[in-house]
Amino acid sequence: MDAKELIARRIALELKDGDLVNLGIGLPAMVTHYLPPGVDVFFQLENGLIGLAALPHPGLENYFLGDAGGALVGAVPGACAFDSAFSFGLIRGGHVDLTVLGGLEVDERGLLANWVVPGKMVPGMGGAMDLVTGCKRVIVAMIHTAKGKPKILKQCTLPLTSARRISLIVTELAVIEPTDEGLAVRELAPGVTVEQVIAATDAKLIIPSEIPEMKLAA
Amino acid sequence: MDAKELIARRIALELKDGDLVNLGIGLPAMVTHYLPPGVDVFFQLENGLIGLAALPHPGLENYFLGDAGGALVGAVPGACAFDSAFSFGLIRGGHVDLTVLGGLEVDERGLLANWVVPGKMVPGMGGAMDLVTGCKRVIVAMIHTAKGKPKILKQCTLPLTSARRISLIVTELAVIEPTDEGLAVRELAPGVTVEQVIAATDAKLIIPSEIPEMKLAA
Amino acid sequence: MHKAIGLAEAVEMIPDGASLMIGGFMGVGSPHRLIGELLRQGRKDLTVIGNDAARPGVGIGRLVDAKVVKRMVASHIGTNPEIGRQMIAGETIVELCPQGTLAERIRAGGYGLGGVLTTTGIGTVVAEGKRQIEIEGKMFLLELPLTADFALIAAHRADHIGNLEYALTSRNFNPIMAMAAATVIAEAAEIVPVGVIPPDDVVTPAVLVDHLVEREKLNGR
Amino acid sequence: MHKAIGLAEAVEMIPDGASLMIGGFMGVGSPHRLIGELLRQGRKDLTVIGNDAARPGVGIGRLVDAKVVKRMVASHIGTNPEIGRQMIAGETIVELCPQGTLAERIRAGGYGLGGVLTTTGIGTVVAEGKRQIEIEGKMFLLELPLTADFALIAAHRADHIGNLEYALTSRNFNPIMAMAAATVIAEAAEIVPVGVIPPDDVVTPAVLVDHLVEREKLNGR
Repeated sequence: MDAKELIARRIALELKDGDLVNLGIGLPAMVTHYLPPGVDVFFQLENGLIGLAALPHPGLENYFLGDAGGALVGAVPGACAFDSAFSFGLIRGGHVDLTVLGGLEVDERGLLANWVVPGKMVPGMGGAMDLVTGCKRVIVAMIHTAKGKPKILKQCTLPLTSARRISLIVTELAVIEPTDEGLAVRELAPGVTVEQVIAATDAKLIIPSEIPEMKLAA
Repeated sequence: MDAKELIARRIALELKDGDLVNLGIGLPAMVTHYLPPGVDVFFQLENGLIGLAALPHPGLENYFLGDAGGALVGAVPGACAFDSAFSFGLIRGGHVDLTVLGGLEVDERGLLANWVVPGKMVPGMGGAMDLVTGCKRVIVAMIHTAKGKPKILKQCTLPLTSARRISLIVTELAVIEPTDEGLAVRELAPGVTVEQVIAATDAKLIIPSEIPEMKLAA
Repeated sequence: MHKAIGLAEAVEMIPDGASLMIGGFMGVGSPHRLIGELLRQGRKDLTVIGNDAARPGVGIGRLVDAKVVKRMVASHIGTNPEIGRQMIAGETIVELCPQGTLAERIRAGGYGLGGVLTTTGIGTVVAEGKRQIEIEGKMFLLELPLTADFALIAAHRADHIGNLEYALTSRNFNPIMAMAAATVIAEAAEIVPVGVIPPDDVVTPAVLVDHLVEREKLNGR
Repeated sequence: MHKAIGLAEAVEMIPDGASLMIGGFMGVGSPHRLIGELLRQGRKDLTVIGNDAARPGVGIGRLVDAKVVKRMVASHIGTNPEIGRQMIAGETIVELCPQGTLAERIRAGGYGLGGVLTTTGIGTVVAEGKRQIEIEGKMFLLELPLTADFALIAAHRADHIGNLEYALTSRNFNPIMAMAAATVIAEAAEIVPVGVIPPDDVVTPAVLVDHLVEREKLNGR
């Protein structure tokens, strides 16, 4: 199982029946493949839909139905379409139960930076600032390090996405929960030691005496 | 022709083809009967419709279609339904070309009081404050006096509806326009003298040397 | 995602003293069955946020008739002399709010906004005791968001998972209230299978509806 | 109430240097014919308010390709490397705005509100130089309304007087832009007689649409 699949399988367990969920593009979107049986969730597209579905067949696209990346997609029966103001009313009003987003950096306060690398990459924040500030729970899905360098830091060096603390970090090494006291290691990936997590992290970690192995969706 | 009909016939001439118009209940609503030929306007109901129409026949009512007074009404082909936030977005955003409202008092500054008589009548402002503050033009349709007492005063004694100056007052005696300099008499009703208007008014009036007779819709 | 609930059971969730947003405009688009059941169960001391007090015997007016409205936030009560009497007698507290401001305050509550900046009410009694904020040389009144314990809303059609569609002027305050309350209970004139209401016609998405009241029995079926 | 206008004539109303709100999200729901005609007529120095710069060759991206966007207000430009290049080279000014804030700012412009009070952006670079207002113990960022000279919007269906209906995710910014610009020009994939679009399906009422672009000729008809 590759690192991204492991992360997606772990996060899939965080989705509860009936949840309204917003997934970022890339790794976060992989979570849809591992939904446990009996868990029916609504996927929101911030560009104006609840009820995202994959296309059943190429050639059946509709040019009026795209995802936030501009790819043409499908919709489930019972979907609902709306404008951008309503879509972000859902997000900012706390009606979205969970968002899963990628991360460039997370720091000891649980603050996320994921929208800009000044001088290099200026994509814009899109809906990220709204999602991190407004959703009930925010999970960051990311590879633990980038080119060998830790992405979990004492303090973010990149511009923050929000002043709001995220709920959970899931990497291929561990599940880490930001708390009032700092970053607590909650689960370890199969075969990973706590020393490996500490070595790959630049932030102080709270290490409970017993850390369970990461559970994964089938 | 009775006083109210005269007022309604005069105001009907203020409606322009394509206008979005909001009429208050009672005298203002009578304006619909005197629309000049070739003038197609959209009537807004602030409770959520553009395209109000009279019912063609009793017995054809729909319980999901009422006016702002709760009476069941009809709709024209090309009508549009919406929620209360959108309805007042139209009003407050300046998208309504004209509102016609009743008045209790208007003063020399052109300020209107029409929503409450403290201690006696506390109906609430409903949409009146929004309409007077937000519509492009505001016409007050009212009988010139109440039980012989002037309603056009130096200063309103009743609580104001808005700090915004209204556009025009139409009574059974005259058409009066509030201006930076004060209340200017623009037209006199057929057979009415300027002295009669002055006698029935408690505010200072600007009297041009020539005042045309009030035009009326057929 | 089982949302269907009996009418009695739905109303049993609402305690005395609860704050309720109730949809409708002069009774058009009000949740008449839920209102009737509130009365049948004798609920009292209610705070009601709604556009108006309708008329005696109609919509929110039925709650007023029964003297169970302790406090009302509305834009208009003039069509219901009974609430005027209760207000003057000190039995009920009425907070009057311009209709557009009422709509935006409810929306702000549901959209996570800090307030509404409006020119409506400036220079009138509505502005008394409220903050005014100057923005680019113009004064705006700061009106605060509204939320409630429950929203009781009425739809024209609901599907089995709770997507809601409204008809004509019965939409009014219902969709914004569905965003602004901790618990949303909806009744619908008609209930249809999922997929019958096209996505573009759904105004209130199912995720906002906590409980959908079972349909009324008709002709014994 | 004659609103039909030829495509060329519609775009001739728009001067160089105009500010344009342009609907669409990554090109889905953008007014592709109006964008093409802006290019054909060589309009330049435009201020564009829109969600994103799409991709080269797509939607607003075509205006970027032609280097006619002097200033852009958007939430996201990362999918279009060309606007990134123009920004870094100082050829274009880009103002980035969180997507929800962008939507609310446009709505506020069209609804006559003084601004938007939001928590989004607080504690980030977005808050720099902006007023923050404390309301009931919580801080909110004051974001200012947006308006424009023209809104160029795309509908799925229009009727003969200009009522507009949208399909699926092509609705996005179009309806709020139709409220926020001095002149609104709409194109539609399909045009139908009055009455074909039911009142509950009309999202943008005809009164907001100043000009409706004539349909495209198809198979010579």
